[in-house]
Amino acid sequence: MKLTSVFLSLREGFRNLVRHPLVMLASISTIALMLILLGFFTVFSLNARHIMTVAGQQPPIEITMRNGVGDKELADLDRYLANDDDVLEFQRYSPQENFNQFVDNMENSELFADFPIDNIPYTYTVQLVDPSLAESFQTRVAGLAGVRKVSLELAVMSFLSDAIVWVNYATLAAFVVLGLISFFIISNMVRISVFARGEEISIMKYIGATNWYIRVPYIIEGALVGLIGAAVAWGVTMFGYDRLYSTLMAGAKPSDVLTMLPTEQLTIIILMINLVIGVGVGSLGSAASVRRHIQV
Amino acid sequence: MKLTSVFLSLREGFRNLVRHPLVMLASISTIALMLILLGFFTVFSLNARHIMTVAGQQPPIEITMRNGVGDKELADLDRYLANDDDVLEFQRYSPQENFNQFVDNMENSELFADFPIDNIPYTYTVQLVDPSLAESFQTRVAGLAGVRKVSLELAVMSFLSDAIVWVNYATLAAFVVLGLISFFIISNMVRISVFARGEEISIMKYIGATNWYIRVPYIIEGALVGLIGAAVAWGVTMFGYDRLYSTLMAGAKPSDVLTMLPTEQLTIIILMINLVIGVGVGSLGSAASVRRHIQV
Amino acid sequence: MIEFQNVSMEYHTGTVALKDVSFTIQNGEFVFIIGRSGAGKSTLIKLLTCEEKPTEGQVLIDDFDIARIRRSLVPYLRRNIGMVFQDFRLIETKTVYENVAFAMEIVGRSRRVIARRVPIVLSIVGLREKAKALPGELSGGEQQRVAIARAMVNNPMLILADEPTGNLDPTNSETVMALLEEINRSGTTVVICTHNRELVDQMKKRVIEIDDGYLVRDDAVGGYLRHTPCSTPDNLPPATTTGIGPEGRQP
Amino acid sequence: MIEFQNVSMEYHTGTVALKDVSFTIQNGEFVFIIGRSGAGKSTLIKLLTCEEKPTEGQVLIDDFDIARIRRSLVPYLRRNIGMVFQDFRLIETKTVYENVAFAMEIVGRSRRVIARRVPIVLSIVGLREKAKALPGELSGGEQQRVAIARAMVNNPMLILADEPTGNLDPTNSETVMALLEEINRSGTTVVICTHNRELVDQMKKRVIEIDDGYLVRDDAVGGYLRHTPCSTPDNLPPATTTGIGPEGRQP
Ligand SMILES: Nc1ncnc2c1ncn2[C@@H]1O[C@H](COP(=O)(O)OP(=O)(O)OP(=O)(O)O)[C@@H](O)[C@H]1O
Ligand SMILES: Nc1ncnc2c1ncn2[C@@H]1O[C@H](COP(=O)(O)OP(=O)(O)OP(=O)(O)O)[C@@H](O)[C@H]1O
Ligand SMILES: [Mg+2]
Ligand SMILES: [Mg+2]
Repeated sequence: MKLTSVFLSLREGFRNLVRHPLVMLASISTIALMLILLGFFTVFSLNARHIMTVAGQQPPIEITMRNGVGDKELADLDRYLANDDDVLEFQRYSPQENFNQFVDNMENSELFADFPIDNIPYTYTVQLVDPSLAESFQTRVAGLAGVRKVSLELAVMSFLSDAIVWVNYATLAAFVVLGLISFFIISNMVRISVFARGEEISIMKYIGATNWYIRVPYIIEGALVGLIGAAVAWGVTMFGYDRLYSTLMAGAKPSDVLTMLPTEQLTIIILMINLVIGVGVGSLGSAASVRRHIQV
Repeated sequence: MKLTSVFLSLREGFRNLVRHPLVMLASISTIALMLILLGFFTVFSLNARHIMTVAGQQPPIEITMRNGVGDKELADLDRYLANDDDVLEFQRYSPQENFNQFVDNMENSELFADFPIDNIPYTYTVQLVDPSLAESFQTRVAGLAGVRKVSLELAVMSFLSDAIVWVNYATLAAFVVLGLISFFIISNMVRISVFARGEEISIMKYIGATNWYIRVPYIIEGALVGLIGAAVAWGVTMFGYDRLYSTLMAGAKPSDVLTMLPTEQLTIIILMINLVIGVGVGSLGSAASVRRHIQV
Repeated sequence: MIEFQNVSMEYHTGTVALKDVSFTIQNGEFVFIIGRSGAGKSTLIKLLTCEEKPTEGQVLIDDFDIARIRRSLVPYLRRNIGMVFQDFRLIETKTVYENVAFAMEIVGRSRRVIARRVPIVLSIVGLREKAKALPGELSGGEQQRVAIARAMVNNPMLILADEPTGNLDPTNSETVMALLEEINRSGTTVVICTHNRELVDQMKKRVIEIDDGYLVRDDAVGGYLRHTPCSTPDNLPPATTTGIGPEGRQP
Repeated sequence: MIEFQNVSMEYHTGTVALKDVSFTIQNGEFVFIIGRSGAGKSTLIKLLTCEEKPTEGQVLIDDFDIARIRRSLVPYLRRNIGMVFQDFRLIETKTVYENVAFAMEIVGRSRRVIARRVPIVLSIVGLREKAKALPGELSGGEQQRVAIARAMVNNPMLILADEPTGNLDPTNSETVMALLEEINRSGTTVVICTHNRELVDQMKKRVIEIDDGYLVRDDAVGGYLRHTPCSTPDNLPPATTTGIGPEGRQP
């Protein structure tokens, strides 16, 4: 295709868009709608994964001391943990604290009114800078004086990794389903709009326009519709997310596990997804229906 | 409108449908798609409510006996519960059973190795035939010999009733959102298809057709599209649900709390919802866009 | 009675298609409107069917100003007019039979009446065997004859025909004209825009000539050219000329 | 060279539009195709543009059988033909200028060439001031002239015009015919379907008459009727008649 033709096709694509404002608006708003649905879903799943990753990066390691451990062992362990580079944070719990917490979790707390507190040990909870350090940390600390057991709560960690896999699957499934629906609806729209322009197309053919000459402007038009729809959807999604973020995160501390991703971090991802799907669906939908319906 | 006109309009509606198979297929499949989405959502929410209602009908009432209660009191209570018409089912737990269950739920079970079992009481769990009988049952049983406390686990009951409210809200929201999207997409389609028939419509006007004469066949056509879409969506939804039901419920007992509603119970509901929404959206969508676009 | 009172018509593009045009057509008249391409003939017809509204002046049908008619009444006005459009305007998705029947359905005729009348009308224009064809399956002249059949099927008070013989051979043209004359004889007013010099010269009817939007001639009995051309076999008497010559223009 | 060899053409509806038609048109000829409405003239033209395919026989252009042409080559065939369609076929969404320019864009002319040539062609058909109008804003005759402008803008080898003066007044018709004759003189083959008796009689060109699908006359220099009618001012010499009389039919 010569440069002139490319230019002419682009011009035609733009013109078609403006000449049929009805078709244009319908197509753009439909594609935007689907992308908004997809966007909110993406935002949800990204946040779910974010929260899980944050939670997974902080596996609550629990150190249980022997019963009747001395103050020296406790002070030594305090020092050891404070100096260990792998440790992000740690917290010591006295037997009394452990008992209170335990009883708080019970329904029938009065059952334990005369429970002998001496049976309950000191404990530590430790958060590491990286969950992958957990096993070596366990080996190291288990050998220290006064330590009875270092539990990694692998159940939580494996739950989290399972959950991430599931969220990934669900995301993929939603993408496929919503993507197919968008594609389907858009290509229906394009088909109808090509049908509406059937006469114009046949006139072009009678004058001697080649198949590509007719097809390309429609594909460009579809891509433009997708582009605009993507931009609109992106705006709506980001605006909605930002409102939600500022409402929900108003009183949140950065250290909270249940934090939403900041709007800025999603902006580019959502824009990219929208552009790829919008432009892809728009142009491919056009191409498919122009090809099929015009029988060029 | 005379009978002849009604007949003619109906005929025209049918013909339009068949004459533009492209437009027809696109519209029907879009409306069917939205209704399928809506249908699966409805099915999900109906099942959620069903499970919650079943769970809510069986509030686990727990009777805690005094420590050191005698065999006679226990036998008396056994007899009392067995004869009470309000009681659906009951189960007695010995102190040892309670301790085992309690320790099973603990992470650090070895903490309780030397726990004095005498501190733990006999308990009963009771299920009533109807949750509304719970409070009178509580008053009655609390006065019996050896009974220390009758707990209704109101937390669970209020959680369930809260959850039902939330599921109701979510259902409503999904209905509104998906309904609006369907309406929007359908009316876009109709608008484009009216646009595609703009010439035909203007010719009718030149010949002297009144606004209603032109409009009614389109509305009928829209209703037909909605009807067919609704039927298709209904078929797909019910088929899918039936497959799911037979897979998941293959080994379920009727007494299980986590049971799905049988397919037959949903058939009519889904059909009704589809018909109302499909035909409503189809005909209103047509009416709206014919009115606006034709400027009759 | 049709009356144009100082009618001017300017399209939104700025083209002034009619300029201060006044004339009266009595019920039952047979009138040719002639003029070169782009003179304003079709515009004049469009004013009568409320397809366009005059920017100045009044268009009266039976003393009723149709430019100020309520929009919802326009269909009822149009039902009394049989129109033959220059571009045919047949419904592409309906067969020939249905196109003609549709005009009768609109005015609420019974199926029995329609089933009897449509074939008759189609026979008159010579399209009885084409009843089941779609417009796209007809030749240009055949489409034109369908349009003519549709215009006359309801026995309207007024027939407006815009270039009804542009795609017809001389024989068919004469048949169509004879038909319109026949309809006219039964009392229907007939107004025809045409370029067909031969027909206008043969028919010896009233001729209104438009040029560049001005009414430049209104002969009670006229030919295509102001002075009957010598090449025409039948010489017409110099008609009552009220306008100016074919090339003349009012300021 | 255009050659029809025993061409028959049956539409899917069962209408046989052409029956065993054979003739040859040399490069540079000027030919009228006449015949009553529905005779098969437009069908003949459609065969030349590959819009339809013959059910029997061959249509050769320069000894190349265009019925067996590859579909992807049809556009290139059409670019060498300037078509004036009976129903104009203008693109409603493009202005007059763009409609004409489009035909040049398709064949890949540069913008400079287009910008120079289109206004000239529009002036020739008298539509220079309507360049910016959309087809819907033109009178019937104006649309027809746009179609003519589009057909000639690429200086095609062959011009096929289907009823190019059906909506034109006599003056404009003569101008258009003079134009086509001019183009013909520069070597372009011109084939015109028409019902315009006067023009055919005046031009004194080759006349092919079709009736009910049969070729019934092929006069090297002919009039609209087989025997030049007495009403025509210029009497033509009885032309080389190769066909049969106007009413005659082959079995
Ligand atoms: N819809 C429109 N919008 C703008 N201008 C128009 C429109 N229709 C016609 N015109 C212009 O108005 C003038 C008169 O047009 P009209 O159709 O009345 O001519 P006409 O006498 O019917 O010509 P013809 O014999 O070619 O059909 C022309 O210059 C034309 O370009
Ligand atoms: N697309 C089509 N499908 C079926 N039949 C058709 C089609 N086009 C034309 N015909 C029929 O073929 C015959 C010849 O049509 P054609 O258009 O060639 O006539 P024509 O000589 O051009 O007539 P006119 O002068 O009225 O334009 C007619 O009987 C017509 O009804
Ligand atoms: Mg006109
Ligand atoms: Mg023809």
